[in-house]
Amino acid sequence: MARKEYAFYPGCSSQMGASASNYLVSVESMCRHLDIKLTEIPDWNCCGASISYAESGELPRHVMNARNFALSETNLPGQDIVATCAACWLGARESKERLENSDRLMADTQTALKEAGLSIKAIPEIRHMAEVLIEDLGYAELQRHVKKPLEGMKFAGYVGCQTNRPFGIAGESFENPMYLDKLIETVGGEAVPYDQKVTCCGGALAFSEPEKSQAQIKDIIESAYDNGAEMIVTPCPLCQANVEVYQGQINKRYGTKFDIPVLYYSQLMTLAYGGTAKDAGLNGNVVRARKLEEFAAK
Amino acid sequence: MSDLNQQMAERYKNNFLKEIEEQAEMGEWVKMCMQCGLCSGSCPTHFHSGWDHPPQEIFMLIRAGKREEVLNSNGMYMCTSCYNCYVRCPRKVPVTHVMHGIAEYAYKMGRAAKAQPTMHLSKVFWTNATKYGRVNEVQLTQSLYFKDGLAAGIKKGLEMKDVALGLVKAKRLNPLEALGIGHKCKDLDGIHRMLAKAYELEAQRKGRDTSKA
Amino acid sequence: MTSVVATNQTILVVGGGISGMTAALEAAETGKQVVLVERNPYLGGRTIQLYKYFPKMCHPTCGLEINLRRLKANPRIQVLTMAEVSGIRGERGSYSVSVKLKPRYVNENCTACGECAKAVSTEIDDAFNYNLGKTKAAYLPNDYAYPQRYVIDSSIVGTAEGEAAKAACKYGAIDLDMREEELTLNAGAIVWATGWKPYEAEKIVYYGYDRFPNVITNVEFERLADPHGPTGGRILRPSDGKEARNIAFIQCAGSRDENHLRHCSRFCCMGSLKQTNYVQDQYGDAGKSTIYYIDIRAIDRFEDFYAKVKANPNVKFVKSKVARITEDKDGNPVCNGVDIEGYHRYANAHDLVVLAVGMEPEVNGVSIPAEVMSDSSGFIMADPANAGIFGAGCATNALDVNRAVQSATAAALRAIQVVNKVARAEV
Amino acid sequence: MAEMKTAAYICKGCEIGNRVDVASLVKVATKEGKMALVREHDFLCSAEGVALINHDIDHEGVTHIAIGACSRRAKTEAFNFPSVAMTRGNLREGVIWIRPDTEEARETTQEMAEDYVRMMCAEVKAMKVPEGNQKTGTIKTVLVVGGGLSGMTSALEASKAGYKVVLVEKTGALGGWAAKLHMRVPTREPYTTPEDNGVADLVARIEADANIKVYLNARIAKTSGAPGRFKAEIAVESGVTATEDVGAIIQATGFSLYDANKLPHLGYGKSPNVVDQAGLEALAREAAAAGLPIRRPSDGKEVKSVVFVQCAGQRDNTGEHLSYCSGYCCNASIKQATYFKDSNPDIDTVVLFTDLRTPGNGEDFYRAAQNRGVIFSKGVVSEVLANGNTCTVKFKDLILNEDTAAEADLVVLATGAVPNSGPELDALNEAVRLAEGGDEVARTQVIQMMDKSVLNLQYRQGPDIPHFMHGFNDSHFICFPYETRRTGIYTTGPVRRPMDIAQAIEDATGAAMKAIQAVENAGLGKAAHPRAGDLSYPMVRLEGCTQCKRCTVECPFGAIDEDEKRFPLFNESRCRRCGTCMGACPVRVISFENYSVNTVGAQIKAVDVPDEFSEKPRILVLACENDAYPALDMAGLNRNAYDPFVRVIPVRCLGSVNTIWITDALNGGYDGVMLMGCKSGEDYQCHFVKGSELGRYRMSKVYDTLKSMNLETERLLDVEVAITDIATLPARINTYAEQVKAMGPSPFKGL
Repeated sequence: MARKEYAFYPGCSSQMGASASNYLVSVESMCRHLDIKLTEIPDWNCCGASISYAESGELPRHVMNARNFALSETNLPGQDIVATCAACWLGARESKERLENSDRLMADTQTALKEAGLSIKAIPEIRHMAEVLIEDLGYAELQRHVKKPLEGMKFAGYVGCQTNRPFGIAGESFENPMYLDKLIETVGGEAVPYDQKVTCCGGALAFSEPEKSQAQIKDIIESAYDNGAEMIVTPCPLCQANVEVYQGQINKRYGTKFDIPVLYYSQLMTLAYGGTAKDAGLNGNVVRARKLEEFAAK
Repeated sequence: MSDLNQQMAERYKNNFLKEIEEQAEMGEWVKMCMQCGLCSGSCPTHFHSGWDHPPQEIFMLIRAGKREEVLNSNGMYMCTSCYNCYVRCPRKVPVTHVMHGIAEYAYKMGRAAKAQPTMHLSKVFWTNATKYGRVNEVQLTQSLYFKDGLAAGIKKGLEMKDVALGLVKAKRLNPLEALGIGHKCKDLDGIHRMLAKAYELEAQRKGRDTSKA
Repeated sequence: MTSVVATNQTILVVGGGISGMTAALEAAETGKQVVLVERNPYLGGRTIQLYKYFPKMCHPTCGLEINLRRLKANPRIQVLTMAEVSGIRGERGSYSVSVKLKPRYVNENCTACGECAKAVSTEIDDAFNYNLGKTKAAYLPNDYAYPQRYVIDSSIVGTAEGEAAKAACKYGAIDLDMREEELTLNAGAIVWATGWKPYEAEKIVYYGYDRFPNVITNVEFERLADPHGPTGGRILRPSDGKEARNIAFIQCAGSRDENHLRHCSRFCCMGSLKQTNYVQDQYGDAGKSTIYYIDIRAIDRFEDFYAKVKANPNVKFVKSKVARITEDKDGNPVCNGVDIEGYHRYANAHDLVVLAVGMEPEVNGVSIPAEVMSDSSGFIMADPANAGIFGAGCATNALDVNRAVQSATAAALRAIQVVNKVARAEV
Repeated sequence: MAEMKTAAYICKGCEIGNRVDVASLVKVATKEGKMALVREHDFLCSAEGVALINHDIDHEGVTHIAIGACSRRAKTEAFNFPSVAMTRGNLREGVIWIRPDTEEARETTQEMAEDYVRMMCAEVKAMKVPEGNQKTGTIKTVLVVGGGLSGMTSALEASKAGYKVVLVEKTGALGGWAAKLHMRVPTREPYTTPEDNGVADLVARIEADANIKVYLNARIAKTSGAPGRFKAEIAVESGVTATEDVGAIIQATGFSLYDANKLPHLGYGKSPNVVDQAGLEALAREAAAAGLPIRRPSDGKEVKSVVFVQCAGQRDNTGEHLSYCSGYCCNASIKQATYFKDSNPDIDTVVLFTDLRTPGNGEDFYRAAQNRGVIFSKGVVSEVLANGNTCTVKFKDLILNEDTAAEADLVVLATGAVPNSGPELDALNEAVRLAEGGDEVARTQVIQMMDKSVLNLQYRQGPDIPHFMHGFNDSHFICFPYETRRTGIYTTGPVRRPMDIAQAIEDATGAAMKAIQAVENAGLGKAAHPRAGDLSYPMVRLEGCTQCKRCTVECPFGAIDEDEKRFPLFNESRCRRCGTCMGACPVRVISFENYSVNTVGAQIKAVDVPDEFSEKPRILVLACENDAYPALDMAGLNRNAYDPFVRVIPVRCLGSVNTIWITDALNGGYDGVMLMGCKSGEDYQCHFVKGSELGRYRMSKVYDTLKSMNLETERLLDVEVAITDIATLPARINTYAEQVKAMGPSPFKGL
């Protein structure tokens, strides 16, 4: 299969030393195995995420994304932009849609961009890494590279919200998307069915309304446990962080004994493709995925 | 009442729907709601106590011209941006964005008490993100903790120390960021000029005279 | 080989449900030649899969009996069952129509004596009961089936079972060598009465129709309530056969929804109001119904019926589009949502949930001759350019039985206008 | 006609041959049935069996055939011999399928079969092949009363099919309600924008149509006759009276708005700025004509805010106003709201409703109106206050759950439709009765009511079509929406049922269909629905008539008048062949060629009634052929066994049951009689409307006779049967049979 090239938009959380740095590590390893070339968009900026709505307003938010479009287009012409963070993908893609459907918004955006010496001709496609894997490579290709299938391991594929709604992966239902389960099975793992697959983790409310958010996270983890999952897998940095790092607090609050690793699909794939624990960024997991560490060591 | 708020209240007299349609992002969708309640029922936070009006009710209040009740509502800030309502709405109303739009407008009208944590987060997040062009997670969390003053901040910090330590151990939190060292864009000036222009244009587009505000 | 006599003064009616039968009968009783083409092995369509009609709570099969008597008494109607129109050529006044006939493997010798069924043990899904039950692979589709003639399911043709059925027939009625045949016939005008199908409930994923056994559709509920249905008329829930005494009816399941059906399907409100009577009749005060609705659309005198149901203390109305159905530990479906009259959240467990699914044109997703024009929802509309083809009944819009018959009667006249013109020209 | 030659055929197929002794059935047919020709056959419905029968008809001169095989409802394509009198003995569904195949059952099963053979032989001998009514009218012109949208549509559609039409309109112009509309609700995709009201086009087409003759300023002064030969006297304002011969009539007299003056609490009459929907249309037309925006009546200022109040005086449970929903008003208000929004988007336009009812694609129109900025609020209006040039609409907002109010320049009340359907006949006839008794008040009432008459039918039962519900002339039948109780006269449009324009167009076309069908069949002497095509018709021996008038009063379709000598005057083409007259006649002078007191009486007598010691009671079942008889058939199909002592005779309708059959049966030693008829009363199922009700009323009298005969009244049982009682009916038969056995044999046995 010919090498595939993309303009890479890691986003704030997926930088070295940031909350999803292990996501970045595993994505890079995974892409090496799959012969995908990611070139970071030079000097990319924050997408604004969903949470900035109250302060940012309309135009400034779109302008921030537009800047990334312009940079990508100028420096990496003809390449699709690939985001690993669900919020980045959603924010960028929404801006693309809005700009392309409103001449006025586009005009104002160009005016603002000019201040940074930039301008937009055509906005590249905005893709999520999961889309790239499924649509550009396909499950068969993804399976072809498996060296060490994750046999006998049970995962709860936690899709969450923003890779799923409002855009979602083509051909998937909003209420019961299957792509993450398929990815898990592609690398030899078992995807357990459970009913919190697309329940919201609370997103940014994890910071502002922790008790609300943590109540939701509890439901998610509980359901994963009840259905026999040993680990949770997600495509979204915020989902990953929220579901992983608050387990201690939830245990305090509800007297539960949660201790379930929460991983990225890219971590599983890296391991299945023969990568080391380090390649997969397992050291970046707050709740250690011991079973996987042992598996990687074998 | 902020001056801007006065401006708007006067301009739109008793036509609050029109005010929302012109001022709030996606506000033009409010009229399309048929009051089926699917959005409210689909909202993950609707099961929790403590919020006054769900989306479909906010829409009805707007149509009923209840400006104060809507602008002072905390309903909009309960949105987790999960987009359940958005994809289910039988009238294809982009509920999530409409709620964000109303929230932004209420906030710009000087409503929703500083205490409203999500609104505060929104403000902090955007300021933080635009200051360096990228989010500085440490400063972000700090400013969240200390919003209620130093003592509360430290207390919160201690509550959260396990979480923080875990992240630090996992190299997913860089304490140095506290000093502003770490992630930032190169062309910060460009970004700030660009944003300044954007704010200016936005004010023009919405006919908001921000000079007084 | 099936033989059909048809000329340019013949009216072809496609679809043998109540609309098609009506159009055919009204035309024939006015002296016209009619060919009636039906896909099923029997006439009557979806109406006879209903237990009762609103608002009279009378039985659809009563009207069917009368229509069948009219049909039997009328030599001008030729009926083709298990037949589908595969192509239309020509123009108003002179169409040439090709019709595909599926093999029934049973000829006109059949006396409906039932010996073949006795000889067969293979069971197949009972389509007449929306597959809620099973039937023999040699079967009479229902008690009212016309033609009153058995059908051999193709699955046993070429098997020992098939041969056993054949051997059991004393009258040489079973012909396992029947093949699909295509015949071409003339027609001056065509009435398209292919009716409707229930919207596919699994598409409304948050109601979990395909995940929860105790979430069923309104058409399936009709079969449950019917004494000749799979449960002998007892309202039992599929998961465990427990009596379903506390039943939720969810309106606009698919209708009035731009993500599903844009239109209002018109019959579902009355349908659910009617079905609360089934619950009341069967369980008395122990039977509880809850209707979750957006607007109750009980138009004209149906309002009287609505008023009666509203007065029943065992029926509750909640203004809300249910947002999500979950299942509790005991397998009870739980309706989650917000009652928006005053904003009350609820999570109500019921024994059974009935989705009042809407009407979709039967021809949606089916390839029909291009000459038949349909609107953006797939409903048939008269094509002024090719004005010899007319829609009738629910093929033209979401209608209740009464309005469907009205529409079919109108369609019959439109067809007659065409063939009368042909006749005048030929005289 | 050639003299009678009878033949009986016994089929041995479908196990009949194995279950009963066919040889002795043949003997019964020959010896007791006195059939000239008797044949048995292994497979009578086969091509060969049918050929055999045809051969006998063609070469043996057989004129009357009795077929002992399956039910008369089965194998109708095979057993179809229109040239001869035919009856069917139900040996399959009626005997072997409802009896267990056991040794002990064998004897009674055989007796059952033999009785049915006796019965079919007796019946066929009493039958004739209907010749068809000769006194038919062959006029094919259609009269349409009412020149509104429905009437015009009916006229044009009938004409398009090649029929002449006479169109009578009471006002000076065609167009009716639709002509008052500024625009109409969209009838085609995308269903977003109001359309032209369409009247001009229809009027132009009518004027250009040589087939259509129009009378304006005209009313129907008199209608006499019957389908195929109606005579209509048309009184024109000018004083001229024209007479038209027509074959069928379509009544399309439309509706009037419910009188808003009855709604003072909603401000009507208190402020000129409160109007009904007609008032708003007038304002809109006025404005459009002047090229100005819609202005409020009080001071001519442009309307800046308008509130629409739905269900004004409708869906009312206090009994004061209309209890029903008029169906079209929600879309009509949406349409009117768009008048405002399309002229000036800044006009505040609010629709207050409790349930918004926009079925089908009305949903698109609703959505389009929201998109225009029309505000829809779910609320109940308590009152409308007039204050100067504006109004205050007080209502409870059901979503926000609070009492609130809206200010408006203009308030539009959606008051709904009241049909123009003529006087209610029962009330009228009662008033007439009193008036004839010299009651002056009643006399004036009669005059007032007659003034409202639409058709002025010269019918014994009254001048108009009986009302159904809420004064509408609808059919009670869900499967047969056009069936009125006056043959050859059809109602259409909003007089039949509340309906919108799109539906009215469809309805009017359907009504034209029925009218055309009526004239065609009347010309051929054929019956109309439900016995469509039936050539038999009631014949009366006037010499025996006692002028008791029961037939003229009871006929559910008002087919029978009285001649000057007060004898019943039958109008065959008005008749639906239900036989209610025959059942009603105390002196039994009314009969049909193939269905008469005799055809049934002979069967009753033919049954072999064992003596009181045999412990073999006989129970006569008279079953309605529409529902009860099919139910019994299907009981057979499902092999649901029932008592072997019943003998079932199908009847056209319970209404056709003459009491003599009951008394004869009981006198003849039957131990019980079961009547099976359709539901009567409010939600009646009888396809002859009143047949089963009248039959039941009649039977209630028989109980006195029973007492006078010293018989237990339980020996006669009337059961209401639905076609679906497939499993329950056998059970009810068995229970009754036990009851009868318990009573012991009838004292009349062997007398």
